[in-house]
Amino acid sequence: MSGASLLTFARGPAFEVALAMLIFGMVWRLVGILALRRSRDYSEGRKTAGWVSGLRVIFSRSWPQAEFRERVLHWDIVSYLFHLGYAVAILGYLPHILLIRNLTGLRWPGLPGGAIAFAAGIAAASLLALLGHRLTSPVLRKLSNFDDYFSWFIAFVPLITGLMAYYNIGDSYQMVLGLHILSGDILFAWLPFGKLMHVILFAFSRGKTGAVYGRRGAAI
Amino acid sequence: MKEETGDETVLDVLERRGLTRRAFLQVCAAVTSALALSPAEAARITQVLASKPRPTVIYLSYQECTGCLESLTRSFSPGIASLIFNDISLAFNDTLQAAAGEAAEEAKDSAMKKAWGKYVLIVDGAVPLAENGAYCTVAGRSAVSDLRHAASGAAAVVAVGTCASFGGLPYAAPNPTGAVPVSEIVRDRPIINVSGCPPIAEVITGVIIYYTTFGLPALDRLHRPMSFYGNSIHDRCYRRPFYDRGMFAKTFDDEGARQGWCLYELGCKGPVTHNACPTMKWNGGTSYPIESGHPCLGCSEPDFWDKGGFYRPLSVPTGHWSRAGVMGAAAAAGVVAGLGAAVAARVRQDRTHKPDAGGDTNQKTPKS
Amino acid sequence: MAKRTVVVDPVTRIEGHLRIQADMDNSGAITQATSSGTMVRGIEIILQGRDPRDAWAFTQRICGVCTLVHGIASVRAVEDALHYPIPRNAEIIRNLMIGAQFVHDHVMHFYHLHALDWVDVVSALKADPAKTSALAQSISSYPRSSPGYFAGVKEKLARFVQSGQLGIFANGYWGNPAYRLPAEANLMAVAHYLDALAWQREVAKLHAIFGGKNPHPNFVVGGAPTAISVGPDQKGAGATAVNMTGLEIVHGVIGEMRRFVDQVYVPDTLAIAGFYKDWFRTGEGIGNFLSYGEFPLKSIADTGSFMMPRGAIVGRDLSHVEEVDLRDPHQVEEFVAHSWYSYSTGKDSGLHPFVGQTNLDYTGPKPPFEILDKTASYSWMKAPRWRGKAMEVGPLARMLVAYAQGDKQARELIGMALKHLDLPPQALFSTMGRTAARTLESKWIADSMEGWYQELMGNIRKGDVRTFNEALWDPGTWPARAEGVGFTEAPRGALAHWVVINDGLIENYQAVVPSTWNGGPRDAAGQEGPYEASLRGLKLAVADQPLEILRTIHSFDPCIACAVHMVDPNGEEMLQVKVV
Amino acid sequence: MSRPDRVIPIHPAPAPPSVVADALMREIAAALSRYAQDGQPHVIDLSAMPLSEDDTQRLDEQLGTGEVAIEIRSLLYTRVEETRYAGVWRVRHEDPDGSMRGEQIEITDIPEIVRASAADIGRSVQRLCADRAEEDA
Repeated sequence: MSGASLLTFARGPAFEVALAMLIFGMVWRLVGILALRRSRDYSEGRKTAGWVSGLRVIFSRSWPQAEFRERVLHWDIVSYLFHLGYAVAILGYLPHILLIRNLTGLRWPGLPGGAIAFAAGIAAASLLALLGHRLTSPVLRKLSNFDDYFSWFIAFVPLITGLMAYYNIGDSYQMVLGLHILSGDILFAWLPFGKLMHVILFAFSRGKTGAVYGRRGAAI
Repeated sequence: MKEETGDETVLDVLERRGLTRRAFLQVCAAVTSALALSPAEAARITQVLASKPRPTVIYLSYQECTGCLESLTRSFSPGIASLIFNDISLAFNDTLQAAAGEAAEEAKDSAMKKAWGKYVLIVDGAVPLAENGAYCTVAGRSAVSDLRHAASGAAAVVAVGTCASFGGLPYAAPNPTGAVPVSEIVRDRPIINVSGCPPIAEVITGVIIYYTTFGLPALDRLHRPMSFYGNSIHDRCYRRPFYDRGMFAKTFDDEGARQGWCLYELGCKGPVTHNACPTMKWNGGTSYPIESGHPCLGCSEPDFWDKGGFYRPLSVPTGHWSRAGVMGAAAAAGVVAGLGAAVAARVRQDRTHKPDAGGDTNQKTPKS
Repeated sequence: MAKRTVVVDPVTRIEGHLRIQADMDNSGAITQATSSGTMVRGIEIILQGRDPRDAWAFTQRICGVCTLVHGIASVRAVEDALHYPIPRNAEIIRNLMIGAQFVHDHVMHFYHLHALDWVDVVSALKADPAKTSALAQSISSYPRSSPGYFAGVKEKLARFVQSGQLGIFANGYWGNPAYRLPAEANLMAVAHYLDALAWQREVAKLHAIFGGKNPHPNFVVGGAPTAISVGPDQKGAGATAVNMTGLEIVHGVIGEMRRFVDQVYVPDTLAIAGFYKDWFRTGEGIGNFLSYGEFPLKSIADTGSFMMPRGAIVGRDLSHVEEVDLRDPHQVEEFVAHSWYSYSTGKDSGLHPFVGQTNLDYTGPKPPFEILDKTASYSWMKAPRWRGKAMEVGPLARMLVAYAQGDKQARELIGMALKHLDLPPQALFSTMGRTAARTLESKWIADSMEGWYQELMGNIRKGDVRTFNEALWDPGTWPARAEGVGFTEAPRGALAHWVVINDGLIENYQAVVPSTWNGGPRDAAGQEGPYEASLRGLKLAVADQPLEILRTIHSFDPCIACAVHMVDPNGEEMLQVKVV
Repeated sequence: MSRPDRVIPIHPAPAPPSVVADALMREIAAALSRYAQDGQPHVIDLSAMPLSEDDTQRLDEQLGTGEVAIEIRSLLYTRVEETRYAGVWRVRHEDPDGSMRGEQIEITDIPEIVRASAADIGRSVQRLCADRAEEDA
């Protein structure tokens, strides 16, 4: 397949399929979870407005608890770097913004290419470091399953192909751009089906936890 | 009048016409200049033109709009280009044939016969295959049979324009006439694609002059000469710094447009288009599409008509499907699957924990 | 001379390949001619389902010679459908681009295609440069007219001939008795032929400034693509091609055009026409003329403001100009009775382009073929009719409609020419009338371009640099369904595109082009088109030198250098006509 | 043509420095001294060089014009001019319509294109003899 036809495929049918899978998967997961039977808590709540705790936990758990802070902080920082860099690269780069505008009608100003490349570089480096950590830490290695590695790969490829396209590395720009968009398509398509769904679910799981514990009066 | 032998050199032609060696040196200088050659190569050109038999060039047109030939004539003048084409190389062209002064059909046949196996065949336009070729006929013959015959005696084929190179407009979906590029029909000859809709005049002449003096140039994957198609428009665009700085014109007449900001957002295909527009420019170096405010259409690339619209930014999906319908269906399927999963989970729950054990607060959430 | 059928294929490259079959009687006069378009690309089919904002680029590729006219008609069709107003500056820029196309095309046509039907190049070798100079200076103030200059041209020509190669002048009918110019006039025309070659490359630059390139300059629905980068607060001045330098190039081109038309084209036409007055009596065609009008002096919506007015003349009646409405389903219709298309409404029905159909239906012989059956379908062109009548379009139609409506400039120009040549207005209905009309309108347009340029500069000075209206650019703002017709006057005649937009995409697209008006086949009622009609009765003085056919065919402007290639029904070459 | 009123300010882009002209002058000087020593001629093709307007101007100023100017009217129009440095020539080829078709700087005693070639002289001999014979007859 030539670069040009790969690009056309990635922007055309592949994207449509990926988007359909994304929507299907998201709806499936969310409906599936929300429609679960909730067990009733017969105890009297210590607090009535559990949702406040829920909201608080969504944010408070974004920082390690004091007890663990010393042990995990620097990996948390690396992880932060990755998430921030990733977000800047996705949301700050004009071509991506134009895609979002095309899908949702929303738009905002973009950042210079240099800033994007920097952010993406940081994200890529931290992602590599996180992989290294996962591979070298015996505990993490035991805990890791296919989903962890596959999701890492799915997240890493768009980053690296995007950087290659930006710096025009590789002998066919169209091919590299096509691969980049295709890897984005795959990311979209896979997102609801693996651990990457945490981009949505983290709010629900933390909120639920916060609400439950808040109601029970636990210090959170 | 014109006694042609198969192996005349350019020098011979000029001498036969009563011109001196000075005229020959002028031709060499002009060719050198046209190809922007280094002094070492320039010396070689003089040698080649004085010793190598001049090639015969035959030019045929099929499903085209004549834009390529028009572009070619924009570089024509009574000077070097017409000299090269009319007097030195060109043996047949439907349109310019009058200049060669021989009966067209005869000229074509005799030129082909004389240089059989050695001539350069230039083709513009796509070739329709549907309906036995009835969608394009010349003097009652189908274009495809005409081309097959002409190509079988050619040393190389130069496909001028995107129609001949990649199918171009006739090939655009749904390709009603079954059009194909030259390369689909001619498979056993070297092909040089000089794409563009039309190609820049100086690129056409440059490629042909290069071939007639040096032979096959270095080609890219799509068989285009690297010297003209080696860089993308984007790489050499004077607006590139604005792209890098994230400064984009949002419409054709905003502040950014007036200040020459990047046209990416308006659909510019410069990043994925290989051509010499930014460096050679058009019409004697006057301007090129991006300089004149319009995004690059990507006209030198295959299938440029079918890439989702000229004003759709490169990063935006081409969206041939009905998005609302398909996405709605995906969402509906998601709802069904989600509810199904939830019901299944409830059923499982009910089965694990007998109904009479109701009120069990230790109930575990189902495995997700 | 025996009865015979001659086949002329290809005649020219107007929108591909044109073939003419002519039946001749015993005297060698043409009794019936059939005109066939032998190439089709199905562009109207390709356009279905696409973004209407993209359509101009597709339709522009209908023809690379009159390269911009289809682009213009297309963007206007979409704008008409969406009721999309464009800024005045964009209108002016379009006028300038269309005007440049006209003047470029007409001069190229006259010198490089048509003039050699009247000018004997070889006879120019006998000319006296001093006398030529005197002749040139007596009719024009063109500076390149010294004896030395003409001596140089003559020398160059002599060298061509001596070397056995006439180059661009080869294979004419030099010496044919039908050539009547004195040697000096021939030499002058040859000199101007060479000058025009260099001139044409320069004037194409106007398109490059506003459209980025020529052939196929760019357009945009909603205005002009090039932002103007001059003005007091433009920090980015010089950032687009329309900067001070670019505008000066434009002005320079306009000056070059006016100079060449005034000093060369008009005097040459009048001088040559003076020797061929009998050609003001032959080759009329059908006597019906149609013009859509062009060059909006206010806006395209105001059809009354056009410099060249709209209207139809039927049966040579200059006292009455009929109104033309392109949306009226009973006015413009296309017939396919003799075309390789089918209609769901029946082969003999006519369809207004809004409901037009493009169903390719080839019923001709399988190639290779020798003869096309004139009683069946024989062309890829449809037969357009206005109120059921075949109409001639082009410079003559435009000038006649303007003349009949009493337009001051048209009357003045035509009056000047007729007075100079001492001819009545009826002389215009002829081969030479067509040629003269082309020259006169070139002057009219070239002079007007200066005015448009000044208007544009005036706007810029006032700070109005708007060239594009963004309001309706986003398809989300469009109505669910819209129909529009965009028109223009192409150098070769009236051109219009009809578009039906549904849900933001093209549902139907039909282009009715000048070549089909002039060169289309017969309709269901058997009425001939102008090409076919104008050849009827024409006689060849010298059997293998059909100069007369060329003169008439070329007066319609078959756009570029062409080769007329005649074959008899057995496939034997009988006549071969080549035109530079 | 008349220029429009200049009420619109122009902001010309800054011209790139004329680095090429300087490099060229050094190359010419080196080539000339080589020619003086061992008679090795040298040709520089200007059309292949990215000369800015400033470069061209600088080159014109520094090379100046010398004593000899030759016009060749053949297929193209060629003008051969010696610069103010003997042995350094400028050779310009133009189309009949005046557009430039190539420009070189040659370092030699007489540029190659000026010389009559042996073949041309041979043909001239034949022609001249034939003409004489005709005249005599």
